[in-house]
Amino acid sequence: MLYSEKVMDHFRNPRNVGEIENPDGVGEVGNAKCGDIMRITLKVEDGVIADAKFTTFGCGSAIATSSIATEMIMGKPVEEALELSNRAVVEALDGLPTHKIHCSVLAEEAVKAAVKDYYDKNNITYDPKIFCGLECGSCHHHGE
Amino acid sequence: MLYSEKVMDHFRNPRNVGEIENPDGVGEVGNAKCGDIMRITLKVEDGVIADAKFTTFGCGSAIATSSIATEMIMGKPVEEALELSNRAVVEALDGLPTHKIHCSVLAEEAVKAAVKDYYDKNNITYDPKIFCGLECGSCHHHGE
Amino acid sequence: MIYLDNAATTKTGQVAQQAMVACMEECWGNPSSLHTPGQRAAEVLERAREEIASAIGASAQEIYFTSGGSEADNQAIRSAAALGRRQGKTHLVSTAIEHHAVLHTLAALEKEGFTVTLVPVDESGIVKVADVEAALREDTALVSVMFANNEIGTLQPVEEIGRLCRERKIPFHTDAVQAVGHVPVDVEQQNIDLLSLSGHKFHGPRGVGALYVRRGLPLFPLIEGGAQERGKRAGTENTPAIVGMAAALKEACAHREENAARERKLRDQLIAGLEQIPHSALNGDRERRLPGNVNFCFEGIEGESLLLLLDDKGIAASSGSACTSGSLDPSHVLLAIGRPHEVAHGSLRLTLGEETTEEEITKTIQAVEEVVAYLRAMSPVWRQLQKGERAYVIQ
Amino acid sequence: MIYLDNAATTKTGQVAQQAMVACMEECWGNPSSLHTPGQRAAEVLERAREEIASAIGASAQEIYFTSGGSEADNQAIRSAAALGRRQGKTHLVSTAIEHHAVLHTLAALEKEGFTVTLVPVDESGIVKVADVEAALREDTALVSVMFANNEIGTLQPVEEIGRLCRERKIPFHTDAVQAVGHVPVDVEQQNIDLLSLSGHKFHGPRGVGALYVRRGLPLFPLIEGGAQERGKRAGTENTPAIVGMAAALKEACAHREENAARERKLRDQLIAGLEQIPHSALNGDRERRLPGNVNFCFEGIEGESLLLLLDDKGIAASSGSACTSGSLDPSHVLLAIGRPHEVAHGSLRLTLGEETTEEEITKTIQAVEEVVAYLRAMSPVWRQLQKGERAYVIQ
Ligand SMILES: Cc1ncc(COP(=O)(O)O)c(C=O)c1O
Ligand SMILES: Cc1ncc(COP(=O)(O)O)c(C=O)c1O
Repeated sequence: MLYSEKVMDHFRNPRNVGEIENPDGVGEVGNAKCGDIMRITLKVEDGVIADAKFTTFGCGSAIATSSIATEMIMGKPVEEALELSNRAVVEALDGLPTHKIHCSVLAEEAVKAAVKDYYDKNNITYDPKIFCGLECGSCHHHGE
Repeated sequence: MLYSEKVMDHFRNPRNVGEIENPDGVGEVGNAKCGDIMRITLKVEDGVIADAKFTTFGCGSAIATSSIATEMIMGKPVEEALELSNRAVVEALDGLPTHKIHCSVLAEEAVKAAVKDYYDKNNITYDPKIFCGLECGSCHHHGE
Repeated sequence: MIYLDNAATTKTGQVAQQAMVACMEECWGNPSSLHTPGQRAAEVLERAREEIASAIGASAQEIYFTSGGSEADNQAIRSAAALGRRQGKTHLVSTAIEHHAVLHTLAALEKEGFTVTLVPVDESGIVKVADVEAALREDTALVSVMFANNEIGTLQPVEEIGRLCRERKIPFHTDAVQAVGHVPVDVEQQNIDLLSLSGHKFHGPRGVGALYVRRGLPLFPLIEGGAQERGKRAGTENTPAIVGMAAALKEACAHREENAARERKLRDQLIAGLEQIPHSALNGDRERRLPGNVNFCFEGIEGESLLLLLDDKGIAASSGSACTSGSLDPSHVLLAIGRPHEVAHGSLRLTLGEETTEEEITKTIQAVEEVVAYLRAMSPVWRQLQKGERAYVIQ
Repeated sequence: MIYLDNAATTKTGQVAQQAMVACMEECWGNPSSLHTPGQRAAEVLERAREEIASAIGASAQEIYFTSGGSEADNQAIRSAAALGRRQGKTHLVSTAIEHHAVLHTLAALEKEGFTVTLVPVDESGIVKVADVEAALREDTALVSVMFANNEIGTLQPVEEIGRLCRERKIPFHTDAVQAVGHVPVDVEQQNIDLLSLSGHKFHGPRGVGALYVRRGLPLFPLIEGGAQERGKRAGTENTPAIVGMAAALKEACAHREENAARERKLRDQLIAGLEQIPHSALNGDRERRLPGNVNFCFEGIEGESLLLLLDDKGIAASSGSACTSGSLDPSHVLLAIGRPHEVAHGSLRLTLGEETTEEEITKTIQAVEEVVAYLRAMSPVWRQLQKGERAYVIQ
């Protein structure tokens, strides 16, 4: 198979699908032109991610990476969520095909964007460098 | 099959193999370098070919064309034998593969060379033009 | 399993398999060998050549066997380009919707100094004859227009384009890989000089194809070596596969009309069913398309996840063409017919075969409806469309 | 029928046939398709890649499937040449006894501006390592030396030549079409960077082969199009044939030593028998040759008539190589080992297989004796030799 069983499980039974009403943070990355958009909404309580939901327009691995990313950050302090790397997402899914690695990058970026939104909304100061690169989108990962 | 049944018959059961002792005419054409040599010996009685024999070093169609050529000239006046064309040989054999047509040319030339030899030995005058081309051998037919 | 990916490949039929096995058992000699087993193989090889030729209105000496459609395309184009170069002609004309075997060969030639004009197609996916005509130049060495498109199934005006080329003595190639065995193909009537076909698209074996080259048109080898195929294609002849391909094509042509009629009916049912899905659109012309081809775009979702979920429901489909599955770019064909990127990503190709049943079509419509609805429910794009935050591309 | 033309082609074995049929029945999807039938095919394809790789000491990612030995040779050489050209290196080194798939590709490259050095071989048909070394230049882009010759069966000093090339960082290609499955081949140990193999030489199917390319060495496509074979070889993968080839090679390697020992014994019996014929000579080295190869010249006769008469006696043999049968020129290999034209025309190749029996060898010796005597009796050349009007070339 193209995808590991773990990917297929998260694709077939995605966790945390949906949109949190009145979220504390929203991150949307990617663009429809490139074929993937991920949107993550967060509920933060006492600096901890109490709930995370996603919606995704994209391929099987885009759905699976969003799904597992929401699982991986759930219950964690927001600073820890920020440390979620695309590599950790790939590992948690037992690997991704090379040309699908960009989906894990997108998932990392969606989480970061949601946390940034939470920081911004709550006037929490941060080193802007940690969000560096977010605005570039991921189209350049597409080998265009 | 590469060869017609007629070719295979003359190849498998060649007619008139051998060398006439004290022949009235001998023709040898081709060369070993090119992979075919045909030698035809004639017995001429009253201007008619009373016997013809051949030996051939060469491929299946070289043997078959020599065989049928001796059959075709047998019992004919020498002038008629001179008219044996390679095309007639090819037709009599129900065709030859393109890259084997040169064998029929060789058979025609072998007959002509033998008749020329007969003419020369008997001081019979002839228009040298009819033997034009004989000396060139057949190597140039080999696509070299 | 409901197999609706016959454009990607067809199952090798019993007719072809039996011909192959018989050949491997009885006629397995090397056709270039002079001994009996070799000559027996040479005979079946030449008989197969005659059968393939007669299926497209050609004569046997005009058929060269290759390892498939891609090789045939590469050789046809490279050979015509080489011929053109000798005559000082370095302009090549083709269309925007060709298979990559054509497009990538053209791109390689562009790097080698050729100029390539890719004629656009209209929104129904058909190239205009006048556009091709306008593209022709004094130094045009080749026109290559596919017979039937592999993604959206559109049939191109090959005969008319062939006529244009004939009048101007420009070699005309058509990639007929998707057409042969499915729609009438006749090189004489359709003014074709070079034609590519591939065995596995009509229930023949994989890894074998043929290139038709009109008598008198020079052909240069792509693969050099032994004197096989009259010196134009080296390599020990793949007799079993060639014989299998000939048997399959004979069978396909014998039942072509009835198969096409059946498929066309089911195809139209499938199209009608899928059109019920809101914000969906058929890609390609409704009439001038392959009997078995259905191709849709669904707004707000992406194709791969669509086909993976259909696969879970026992339906084998494709999004774009099989051989571009490693790529992340949307189909160049859908872009060429004017679909914007975001919609081009959401395409689904369903290609029917002789075995497809009405029941399968009904089930497929149902399954696609469900899956599209499910994916839209988790798509942020769909939400935006519904909330009016984004404009629908497909009404 | 006594089949002694295994160098031309082998019968596709039961192991390979069954693997092919199973694949056509069970795993016939397009490996590039994402659905279950496609992915099932992709799996067997990758398993076959691993099997082929392990048979030659390579890793799976270093194997690219092709349509046979000729294509692999063409691609290896053209790719190395293209790489060389980018680096300003336009000198190619090979030997005088290569297969035409190599020689003709080199000739084509010569026309495109490359310089080719063909190193000669000694009278036993083996290239001297020192001669190859002497041919190397600063701008040498490739060395291509065949593993085993297809006509006279000689084994070349591949490992040593590979070492030379490795030291100088020159890519080294070997055409191992006749070697793989018959003698030990290990790309690591033998310092090989590019290697061609072909399925039908070891009881695998026709029309399929592989090119090994050492990791890190760039490879350019010969056939452009889809993204198959990691973008290096377009065309829907011929899974059934690939799987059949892998099965056959596994089988061949499993029994390689015992088969080789049997064949070597029979080969030496055959050589001993044929040497009894006056004015006959073995072509190629007595020891360093393929286990199944016997090649003789017989003075005073021509090869085609010899093999046609052997065929009449139920023995399938060849003269020169199968794929040059359309040519009238004597074998370039026999000329390269110093046989004069007239003797080179009188060659006979007998190539044994696993099925060859001692009884067949005895019969063959008898038959060759008879046929040679018969043809000599009708050969004017032989008469001249016997009468002393011409000098014997073979004593
Ligand atoms: C040494 C050698 N190289 C290359 C080839 C070509 O292989 P194929 O016929 O599979 O193209 C052959 C046999 O035909 C061969 O013996
Ligand atoms: C239109 C078209 N051309 C060429 C090809 C390539 O054929 P093959 O896979 O036999 O090389 C295909 C299918 O893959 C096709 O659909």
